Amino acid sequence: MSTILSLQGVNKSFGPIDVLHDINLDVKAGEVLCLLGDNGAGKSTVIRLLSGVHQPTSGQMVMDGKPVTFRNPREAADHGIATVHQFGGTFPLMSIGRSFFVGREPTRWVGPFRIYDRRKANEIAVKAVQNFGITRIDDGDRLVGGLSGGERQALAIARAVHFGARVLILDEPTAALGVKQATHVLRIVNEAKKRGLAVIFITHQVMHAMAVGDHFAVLIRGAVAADFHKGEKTREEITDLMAGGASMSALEAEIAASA
Amino acid sequence: MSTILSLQGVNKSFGPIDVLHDINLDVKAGEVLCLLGDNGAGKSTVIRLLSGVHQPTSGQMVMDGKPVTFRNPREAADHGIATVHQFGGTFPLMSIGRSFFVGREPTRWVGPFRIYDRRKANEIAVKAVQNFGITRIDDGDRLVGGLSGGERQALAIARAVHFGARVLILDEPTAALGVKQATHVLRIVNEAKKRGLAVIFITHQVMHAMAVGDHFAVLIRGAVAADFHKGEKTREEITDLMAGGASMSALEAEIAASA
Amino acid sequence: ADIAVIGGSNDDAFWNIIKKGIDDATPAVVANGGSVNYLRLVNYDNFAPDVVQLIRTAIAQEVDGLVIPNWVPEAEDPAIKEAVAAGIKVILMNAGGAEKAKELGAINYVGSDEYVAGQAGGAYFGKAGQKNVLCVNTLPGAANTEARCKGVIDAITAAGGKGAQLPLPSTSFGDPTAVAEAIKAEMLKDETIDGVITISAGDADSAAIAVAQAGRTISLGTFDMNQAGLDRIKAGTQSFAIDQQPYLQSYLAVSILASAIDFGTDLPTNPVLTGPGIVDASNIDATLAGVAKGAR
Amino acid sequence: MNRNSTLGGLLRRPEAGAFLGLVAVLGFFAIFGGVTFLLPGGMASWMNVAANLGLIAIPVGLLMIAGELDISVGAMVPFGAMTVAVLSGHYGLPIWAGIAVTMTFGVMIGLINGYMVIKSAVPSLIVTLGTLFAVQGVVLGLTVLITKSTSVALTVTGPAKAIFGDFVMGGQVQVMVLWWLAVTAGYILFVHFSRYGNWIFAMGGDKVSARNAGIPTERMTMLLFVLSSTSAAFVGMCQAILYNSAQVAGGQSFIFNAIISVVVGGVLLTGGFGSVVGIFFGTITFAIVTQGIYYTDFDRNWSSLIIGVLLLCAVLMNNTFRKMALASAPKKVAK
Amino acid sequence: MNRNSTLGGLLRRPEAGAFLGLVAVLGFFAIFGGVTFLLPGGMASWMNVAANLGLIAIPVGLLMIAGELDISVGAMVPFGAMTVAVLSGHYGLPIWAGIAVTMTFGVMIGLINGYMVIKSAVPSLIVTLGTLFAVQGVVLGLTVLITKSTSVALTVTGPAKAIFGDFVMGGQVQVMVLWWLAVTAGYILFVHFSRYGNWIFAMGGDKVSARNAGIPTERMTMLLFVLSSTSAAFVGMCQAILYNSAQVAGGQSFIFNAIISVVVGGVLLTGGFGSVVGIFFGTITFAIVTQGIYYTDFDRNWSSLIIGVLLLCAVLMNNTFRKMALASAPKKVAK
Ligand SMILES: Nc1ncnc2c1ncn2[C@@H]1O[C@H](COP(=O)(O)OP(=O)(O)OP(=O)(O)O)[C@@H](O)[C@H]1O
Ligand SMILES: Nc1ncnc2c1ncn2[C@@H]1O[C@H](COP(=O)(O)OP(=O)(O)OP(=O)(O)O)[C@@H](O)[C@H]1O
Ligand SMILES: [Mg+2]
Ligand SMILES: [Mg+2]
Repeated sequence: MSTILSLQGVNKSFGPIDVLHDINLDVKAGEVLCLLGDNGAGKSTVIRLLSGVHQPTSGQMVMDGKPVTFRNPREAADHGIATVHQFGGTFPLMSIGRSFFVGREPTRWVGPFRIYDRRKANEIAVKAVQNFGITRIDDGDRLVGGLSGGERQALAIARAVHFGARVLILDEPTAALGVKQATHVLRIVNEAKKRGLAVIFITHQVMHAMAVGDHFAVLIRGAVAADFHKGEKTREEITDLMAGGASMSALEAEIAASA
Repeated sequence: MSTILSLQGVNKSFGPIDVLHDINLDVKAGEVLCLLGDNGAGKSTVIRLLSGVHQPTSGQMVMDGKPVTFRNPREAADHGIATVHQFGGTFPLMSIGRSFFVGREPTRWVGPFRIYDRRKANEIAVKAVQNFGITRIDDGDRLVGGLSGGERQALAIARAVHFGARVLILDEPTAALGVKQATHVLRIVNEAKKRGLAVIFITHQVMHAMAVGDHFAVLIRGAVAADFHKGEKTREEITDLMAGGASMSALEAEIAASA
Repeated sequence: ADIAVIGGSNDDAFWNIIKKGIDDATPAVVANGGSVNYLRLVNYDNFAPDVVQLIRTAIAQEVDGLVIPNWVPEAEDPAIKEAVAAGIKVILMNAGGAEKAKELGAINYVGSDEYVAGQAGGAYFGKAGQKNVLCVNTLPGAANTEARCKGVIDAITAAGGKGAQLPLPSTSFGDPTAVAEAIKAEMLKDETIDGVITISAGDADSAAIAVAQAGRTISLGTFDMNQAGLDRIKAGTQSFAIDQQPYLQSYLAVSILASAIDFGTDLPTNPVLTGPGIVDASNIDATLAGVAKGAR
Repeated sequence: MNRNSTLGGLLRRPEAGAFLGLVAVLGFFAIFGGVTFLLPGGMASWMNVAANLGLIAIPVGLLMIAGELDISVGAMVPFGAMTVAVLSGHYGLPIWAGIAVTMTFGVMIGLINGYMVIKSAVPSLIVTLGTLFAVQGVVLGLTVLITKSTSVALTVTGPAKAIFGDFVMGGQVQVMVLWWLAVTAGYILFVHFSRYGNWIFAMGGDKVSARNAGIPTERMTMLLFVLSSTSAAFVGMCQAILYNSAQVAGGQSFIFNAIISVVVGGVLLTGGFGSVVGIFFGTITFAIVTQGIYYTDFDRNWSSLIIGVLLLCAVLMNNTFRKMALASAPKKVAK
Repeated sequence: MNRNSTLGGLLRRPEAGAFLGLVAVLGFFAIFGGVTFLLPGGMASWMNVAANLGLIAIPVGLLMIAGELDISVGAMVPFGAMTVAVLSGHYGLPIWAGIAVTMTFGVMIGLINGYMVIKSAVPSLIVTLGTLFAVQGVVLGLTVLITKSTSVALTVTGPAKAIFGDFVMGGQVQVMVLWWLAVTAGYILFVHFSRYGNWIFAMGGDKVSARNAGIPTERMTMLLFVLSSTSAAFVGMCQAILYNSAQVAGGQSFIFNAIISVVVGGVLLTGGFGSVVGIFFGTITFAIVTQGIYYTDFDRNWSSLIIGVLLLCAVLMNNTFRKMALASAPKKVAK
């Protein structure tokens, strides 16, 4: 599979705080890269570099073999990178159709005016969300605030997939979701992978990571501590790495025993 | 073990929307009750009734054998019910000491004035948090906004335990936490249980639920669909129930296969 | 002599003509080694306290002489007495009167009287045959504007007509359309209104539009004047403006005070009255010439 | 798909409460003010006031929807009036030159506001409070310096007068009303039918997410500040042309009046929710409340009280209806 | 434990920026205004202004910390002045009765404000805008009805005069300054040393969480509104006693002046952060800026401009320092 996007020796500091050190990562088409790591390890910061929210302090981002810089989220989006950020991303007081197309509204000509095409937006948005299995949503005029957490997440992901993304980035999409909704999201990830997208998937749940991941990168304190493929490590090893290198199996055993 | 608190035939509606139907639940000292269920099943609503945020539309809450009504969160707290709500609960721009004691500030007499005892508050707060294993926190004047998600969660739980709670309620405390931090919280839950508290624990992660739960109640669309004890059901059965009765094993298998 | 002059708000046209008088009198004071400091209210919002504050500021600056309008006697008198007690020579200007000056120990009063000015306006309407006059007050509650309207109403009543005040709420202050529409509405409602007078020159610009649209002959007058109002008088669409000749007030007050301090002069004319003067079609051209120089 | 065809759907629109408030005050004054109030002459009276206010309230409302505030409009009205009066009245430049320069300055001050809000993290209320004072100071200082007066006359004739400052339709209605209606239609297109409107709502809903979604939030913020300050300068300019004169003082009442109109019009102070039509209704409501008094027999000294009470009622009613309407829809906000 | 002993710690306090702003304007006017400005007479001049404003700014600032706003204070000042003047001046009641009734009304209007804010979901800016107009209307209407005038004289002698409206310390300093200093000390105790202060910050940080934590948020909100309206009525009352007269108009400038002082004092407009000492410094800064001009040789016509620019500078500086200070501390907000 071909590498679409890669980070080469990327560093990122916020003022005096060094958050990322010498990150090297390859993202391949049709593959799910799971980014794992402790709270504060720097996962979301990697995502923000890839999606143009921040720029690397040093180092290089390469897309299709050519160096690229994204000065803002729009440029990243124009390169086919679609991101569902950890928090937010939907607008509670906006309609489903408008929220789906925010920043990329469909328009049509009415006389001399290019107007927002509400019907088209609603239709596409509803269809995109239903394609992901959320068939309860049938009215594009409903407010996003009225959707459940899982439905919102599906909306955000459907949006990312819809805009012809080549790279789909999901930052902890399953954190607040119920079992069914989370499984839903995992299915979506698989679906996207099958369509040939490169997916970057962040989670704190080993089971979710193992369910969809082809390739795993573990961040510990801002550096890539491990980079391996499916089947190369056991669940226990991965869990220990996710916990920042601590031996979790002992802890888990202790808890299970004491309970 | 003795039943501390129980819900008897409780219903709750918000205007025209019925959210809870005929809930019967017992919470026992020294036991962890896991409240499971899909997004929107009504878990947080049960919690809000128990902690005095809302009042039941009908039905009875019984504490130590006597019927009780909590007109506001303060009354519930006075009955020894400490709650860590799903979102919020800490104040980013306040110091650790002040945030820990919010609503129950320690005071001392200085001449004719009862003043807030900052040193004492900080000392107690720092000690309480450190007792839960977060030893990095040593300055009670630091702002809560500077803590990581896991540290905040620990602060909120330590607070609840500290105030002599007899019933500790945790609404999705592990959702945004890393593996290590989540394990930490699970250890805290066990610790609280050992001290004889009754714990109500909400989670979407089967592993977390099974690691600490003694007793499980599953809500489906606002009603108690299952109520069983540790060891009475398999992980697969619990997962299916958590997903609102759908058969998840098939789905999971499908995902694993397609990946 | 170091002289402080206390005056009204910066954006009040009247007090900028006062400034012209001060500026013209200043060179003579400076030539004799003195200075003139013009202390002005920022706005009329917290009126009495702010004025007293300015008096105290002047005392703190240890000036030799103080020119001060006695707008709110109850509030200002103690502070003025204090200034006098501190050895500062005081002239009351613009508001106060000779009696008050004597009472406070001020050496003179230069100015006119708002109530008397209002009476002059009311009498003008009366003589011209108006029977029902509306006095538009965009700053209701302020002592000076209330006195103006009271004078108008009293004089027109004495002349056999009637008058009423139209107090406008603060939501319309500074919005000429809201002012114009309010006046228009009153005239629609009461068909007998045949005279309108406004408490400031700016409001007259709004009133002129309202009057023009009333569809009947209505005589318009105003307190104070601006270029647009004078143009209307010249064109015949406004009857008159009541002028208290502010230029004279400050020019004379500063000159008299400086001379008293520096040379010990004592002017026997007391009070020195500068108004009310009525500007109408009969004297418009001379007035316009003065306006061009910023003194009217 | 058919949210708008049900009663509940209609009530859920941001302008629903505003419309009911409008109907209520219309009824109130129709009863206490008599019919004059609804005849052409009476209607013109509140239409004129609404037009002056509405031209400013709509961009102020859009800023509020986008999560910002602009109170410097209170200084921009006299600024616009004075600039054109000094240039074309005092200096005698051609009126079109005066108009062009006035509008250019309006744009520039909007850019300054927007730039400062974007670059500093200071809330826009405070930034524009600073510009409010600064612009007031500049207007006063320069006017006195140049004209030795605080009131400048201006006589405009010909097409400029007809376009910007005259009466139309039987001489009762300011030409400003036509501007207002046209501009409101333009704003409706812009906000509710163009893609840019969507961006404004998204910015007010969650500025970070909006930026992450690729919306040029900074440029939009600048644009909105330019709209508000230019509109205020425009209103001032038209007033100077209409009344043949400009004063240094005044205009501050536009600040609160615009905010009231916007909020009565159903815009959320916290941003992300509202509509141009709502602001339009809110402005008319406000104009009727303030002007209607003159058609009643109430003692004029009570007008502030009546305005205060009516506004409270309108807002409370507006709110009650919105809550009632929303109660019938799920509104869980999971974040 | 020793956050306050380091420079970074000091700079991180809410009042740090306000203090630096104060030093800057003091320096500015010491240079351009000369020494008179710092001599007792000059100091009294801005201390008096600061005292009047500060008594109102602190409760307004506490409301802002708690996430609310009260702009009805602009009407409460003339309300307080007029009530005592009508009762004890016009009707000739004993002055203590006049004072008691005035304060009681102040409390009642605060309760009304608080009640409406709690019971309706309407933002407090709008609710208090309504009461602003309503109280203005009541004051004007009743005063004219009762006294047939808009300016009422009041002569107070004896202890009431000495306590509420006299000059102390050589006749330059209003007794109000002592009130202000005492009340500020009280507020510092209340906000920073009592448990209730903690509640105010918690309410501004997250009202729902605060309520869930057992804080009686509704009672606290009522209390704060009562404090602000009563303080404003108190200031008006003292002014009437001091100046022997009360006017119907005026007081509105207190609205913006108080908000400016509070924000210059480092309180976050969004709530949850600030300090009484900061507001204290902010008030003095504002008073110096507005009074200092009179001690300089600047043309008075430019005073608004100077005030605007100085305020912008103070706020920007304040902000820059806060950001610099916070940059040295981790500030990830995980929520
Ligand atoms: N804008 C910023 N300024 C300063 N520090 C920042 C900024 N953004 C992130 N950080 C810091 O960088 C570190 C990594 O943050 P990041 O959000 O990438 O962690 P994460 O791996 O996504 O954690 P989580 O699992 O909790 O989401 C944290 O210590 C955080 O405080
Ligand atoms: N105040 C309210 N008014 C109206 N409906 C409400 C209110 N609070 C909750 N609901 C509704 O009640 C239902 C249950 O909500 P609740 O928050 O209890 O779910 P939950 O089980 O905690 O879900 P999650 O796992 O996503 O946290 C939802 O459909 C929600 O929309
Ligand atoms: Mg993250
Ligand atoms: Mg929940």
